Amino acid sequence: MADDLVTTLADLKEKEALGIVQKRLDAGEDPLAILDDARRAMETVGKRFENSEYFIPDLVYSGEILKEITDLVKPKMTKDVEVKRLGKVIIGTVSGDIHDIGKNIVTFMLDVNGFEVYDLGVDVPPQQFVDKVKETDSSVVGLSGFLTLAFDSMKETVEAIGAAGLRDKVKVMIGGGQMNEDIRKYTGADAYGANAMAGVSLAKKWIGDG
Amino acid sequence: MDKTEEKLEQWCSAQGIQFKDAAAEEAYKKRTRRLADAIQLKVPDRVPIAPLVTFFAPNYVGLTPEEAMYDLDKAYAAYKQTALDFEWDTAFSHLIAFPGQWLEAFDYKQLKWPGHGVPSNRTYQFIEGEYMKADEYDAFFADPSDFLMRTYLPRISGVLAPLQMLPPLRMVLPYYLGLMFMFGVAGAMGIAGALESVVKAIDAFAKHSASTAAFGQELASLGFPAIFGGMTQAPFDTIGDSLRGTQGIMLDMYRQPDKLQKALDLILPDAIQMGLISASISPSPTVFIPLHKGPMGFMSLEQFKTFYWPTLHKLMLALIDQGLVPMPFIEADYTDRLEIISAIPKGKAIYWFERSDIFKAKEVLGDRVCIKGNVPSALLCTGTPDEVKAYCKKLIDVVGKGGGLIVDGDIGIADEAKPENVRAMTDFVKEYGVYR
Amino acid sequence: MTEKSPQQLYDERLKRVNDAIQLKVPDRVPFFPATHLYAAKHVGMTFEEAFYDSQKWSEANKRMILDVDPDLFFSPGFAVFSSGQAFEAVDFKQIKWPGHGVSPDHTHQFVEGEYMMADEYDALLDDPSDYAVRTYMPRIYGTLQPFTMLPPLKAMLFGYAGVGMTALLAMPDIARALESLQKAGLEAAKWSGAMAALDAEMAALGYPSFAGAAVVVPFDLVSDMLRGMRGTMLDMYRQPDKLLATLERVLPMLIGMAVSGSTMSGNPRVFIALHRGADGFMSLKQFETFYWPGMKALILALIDAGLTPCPFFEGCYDQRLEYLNELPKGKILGMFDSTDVFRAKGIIGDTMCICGNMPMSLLQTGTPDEVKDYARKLIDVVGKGGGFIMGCRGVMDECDPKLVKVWADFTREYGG
Amino acid sequence: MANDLANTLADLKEKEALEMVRKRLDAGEDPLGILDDARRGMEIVGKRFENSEYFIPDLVYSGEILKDITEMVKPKMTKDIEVKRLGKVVMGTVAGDIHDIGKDIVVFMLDVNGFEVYDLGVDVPAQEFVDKLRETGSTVVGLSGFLTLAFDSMKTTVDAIKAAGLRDKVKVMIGGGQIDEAVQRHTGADAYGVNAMAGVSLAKEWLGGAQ
Repeated sequence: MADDLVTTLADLKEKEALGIVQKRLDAGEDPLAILDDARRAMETVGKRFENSEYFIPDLVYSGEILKEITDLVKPKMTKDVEVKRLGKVIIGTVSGDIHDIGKNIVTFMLDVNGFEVYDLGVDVPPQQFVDKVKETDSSVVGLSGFLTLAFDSMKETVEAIGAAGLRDKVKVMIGGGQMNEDIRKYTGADAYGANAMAGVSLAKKWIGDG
Repeated sequence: MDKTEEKLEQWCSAQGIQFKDAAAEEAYKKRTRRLADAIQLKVPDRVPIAPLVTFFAPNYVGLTPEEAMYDLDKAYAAYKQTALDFEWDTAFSHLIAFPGQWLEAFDYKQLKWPGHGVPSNRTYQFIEGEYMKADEYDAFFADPSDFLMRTYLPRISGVLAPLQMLPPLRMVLPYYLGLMFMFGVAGAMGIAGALESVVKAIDAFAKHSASTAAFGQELASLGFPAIFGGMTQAPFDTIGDSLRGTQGIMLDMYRQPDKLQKALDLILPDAIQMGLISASISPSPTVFIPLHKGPMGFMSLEQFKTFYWPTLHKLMLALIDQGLVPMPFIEADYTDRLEIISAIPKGKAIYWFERSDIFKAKEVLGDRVCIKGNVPSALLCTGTPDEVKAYCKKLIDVVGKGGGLIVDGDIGIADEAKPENVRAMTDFVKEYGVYR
Repeated sequence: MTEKSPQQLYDERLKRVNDAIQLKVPDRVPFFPATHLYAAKHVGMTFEEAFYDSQKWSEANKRMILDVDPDLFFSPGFAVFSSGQAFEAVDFKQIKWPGHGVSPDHTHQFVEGEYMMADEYDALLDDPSDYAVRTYMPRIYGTLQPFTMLPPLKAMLFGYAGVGMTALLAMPDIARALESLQKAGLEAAKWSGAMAALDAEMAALGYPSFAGAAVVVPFDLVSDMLRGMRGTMLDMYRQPDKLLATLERVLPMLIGMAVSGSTMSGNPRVFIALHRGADGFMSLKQFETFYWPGMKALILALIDAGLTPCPFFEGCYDQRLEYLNELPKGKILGMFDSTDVFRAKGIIGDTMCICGNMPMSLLQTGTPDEVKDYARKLIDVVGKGGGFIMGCRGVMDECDPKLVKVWADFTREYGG
Repeated sequence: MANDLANTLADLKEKEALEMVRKRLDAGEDPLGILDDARRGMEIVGKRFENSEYFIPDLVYSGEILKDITEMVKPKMTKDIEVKRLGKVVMGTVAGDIHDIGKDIVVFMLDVNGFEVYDLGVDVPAQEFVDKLRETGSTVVGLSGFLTLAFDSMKTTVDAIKAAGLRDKVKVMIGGGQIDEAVQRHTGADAYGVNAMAGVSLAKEWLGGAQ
């Protein structure tokens, strides 16, 4: 039964998955167990994305199904779900750029891989990254950008982190659009990730994956 | 002579163009011939360089994107100076530096632009959104233009919001009954006021269009053919960009694939029309098709084959059928779908690659289509002239072998590209790209 | 006895009419003359003035209604549905109106034509509003001819390229066309406002108006406005499927039009002029296939929406009366032209209220006695047991005011 | 074979009828023979209309098929077809009225019943009727009208015929819309026809040709 939800959700069978959740709730099962299964399913989705079996539409769709499951389960919950997290990552699309598709994928993948992700959204000024690092004490920052204007915004963000005296406490990774190794050098970031999986690997390398 | 050849020959003949002098005429004819040869996979005299330019031109002359979008004459001068300084094989006008007055008068919601949501020194950006909701397909099918007029336009333009109070336009069909109804409502709702704003907006855009048309004429008279003649979109992108949004269209592939498919088929004839109409006013037979939502990662190969490619394929074939040369800008990475997109008649299209493995593309597609690209923006913005030259050398050596290459940046010339790098790219191609 | 207030009179008249519609016996036979342009003749002005001068036209109607004293009056805005100024502003081709194609003393007339070609069904079905704007409107409004140059309206969806298409709207020809449309819209709104004001004034004086909306059945929409009579007839043989698909497609639009029109006016009676379904215009089999389904569905939908359909059965329906019994009882006001209403009473008398069929010839060229005799027969036979409203066979444009008075007085006296 | 075309046309089988014509032309048959069959087919259509088996759409459709046949046959014709006609009738919708449906049916029925019909169209001024009667020597005129304004136009037309001194030479029939005996008396016409068949009967009565 438990396995059922994991595979059905991972296989993106929306109706079946929701049916299973409804049945389990009706049977009085612990909502937390259901959410845990769902989380495991999302991990599978992430794996499949990594292996190029799944693509962005699958992430989007699985996210939608997960949202529906959460909506079903939430009213029955008496205590908050607590998941052990590997570590904290701040992520955002840099100043001047409002593209969010790439950033959202990285957020998704970091999340299903067990990280606590602080997503600052798009067009994020350097100071906001700095403030969030201070506030959360995160040790990894991911800068996303699609347009070529992001080259400079990333550079400015890394510099702002430096000016705040945080440069040696955090690792900065960049990615998206036209980014590559050359741009990493230009911006002074620690690493460039060619895709979301690379971002996850970097985070694991820097934070350790428990 | 097939239709493509006929059109290209017509282009090369430079008929109807008033040249400044004989040198300009010779240069124009040489350039069009060079491009026509590359398109038809013949060996031209040298590798053509035909970059698309967005805000690099204003940046290059020290104008902000905001100024370029609000001052038509300054924009004109900036793009002209850029074209004359670099002397590429084509010229590109300030066509996509949309007039700010137009966007303002329409209270346009789908873009943020310099001074309106983005800083004055930045390019405009599209605002993703579900401009058509998941349950609105049927309304769209029942009367597409009515949906656009009364639902879509009010969503993308504040000024056009009163349109939602109009009765459907199809109501004019029932004779004076409909007429009376429509006029009465229109009058009562103060559509007239909105109309004035619209007239103002349209006027701003018309001035802009006239200015870019004049630009095309002047640059042609100076020897520079236009980079493309017409423009259209892949049906999947039209539905995804303009209506359903990225997230919406992705969900539709699972939840309502039949409706999505129907919408794609419905819009295809219009996509073809767009290409034909827009190209009909230019001597250049190329049709620019920016592709957005079909690359690796954005969908599986299977989804690409099912949803993206069929209507794009039909679109390109329909354009080729009329002798036009489709020029898809293949954004992001298509390396795993090169075989699929190779199903295209030989020597009749230009594939402009961004991040695909362009060298592999040469292997797979080199004997079918002319390849355009792809000097990385990263290099142009942050690299050195030597690095740029090294990349261009490899491009010319490998992709340019035996013809069939047009050099451009991966996304055109990046807005923030360093002029010395662009200079290096230009000079190097002109020198090293000569076929001997 | 104290004089009745206008409100009381209004209620009394409406109850009289509603009793008849509900097939009950009213206090006396209700009187509904389809005056149309008759007010002009009644006061001695030209039809042309009626089309161009809303004030004169309103005053003429007010005077005429007070003289004739009907239980339902035919709203002047239904006769002159918009002003000559509005028509001129868009160079309206589908009608000739007094002083503009027909004599200043003659009624407006529809110009029969193939406004949609035989091979255009798909275009209409695929994108009705686009078809309306780029193909149909340029054909019926001379000033909108430039709309034929527009790209498909769906072009606006095509990103930057679509945006570029809006520049076409600034072409001087297109701009002029839009201006003419705007001008016509303002003129039409002005006219509609004046007509609505008159309806309100008459209501305050105690007179309910006949209908608040008008609509046509699907077949007539295609036959009148689109394919023309000849084209539609050929389509019944050559492309029946496309014709049927179109009939189905336009039905919801017609229902919507009628319902919103009624909502706006607050009057539940919906006028439905039936044109091309009469005896002779098609076989019973064709009637059953092409005409009746849409007509029935429209009528049922209106009843469902709480409205009162008022079909005018132009021509003769003697062969088709049985079909009408499929409709709900006591919900419809049926106006009849040359149908044998004396026979019809026995067939559909339990289904719908019958209104009509005083011959126009008598009201125009007859004698007072002839008028009375016919009216008496109508009241005796068709009015028996209620469910009857005194009316005439067509519109009263040329009627003799003296005979109209005879008719009105006699109906009130004898119909008590 | 000959019978076939008349009946196929009469049964409104468009494709089959045109196919037959094509075959007969290819076989070198006399075009006049084909047209004569078609004419007989149209007569059957007229009969069926008279018997209420056929209705206006059938008349319109048969007319279309006949037009197609004539277009196919015409190029092969060497001499004009000559049909014996029973007599001449002038037809028109009277001044001020542009409705032509009823008038067209009467024209059709008179034609298939062997009359030479001069169709003046719609909104025809009184004088034009007079002129046509003089020109053709017709002795029957049919006035059609749909609107009530036609009552007076018809009267004006009959008066004009009288003023031209032709009243005793021609018979006037009227019909359409709201027309009835009362209107006939008002206009001074000789007869009122309730439908197209009545018009044909009147013409036959006045011109002869009743079989």
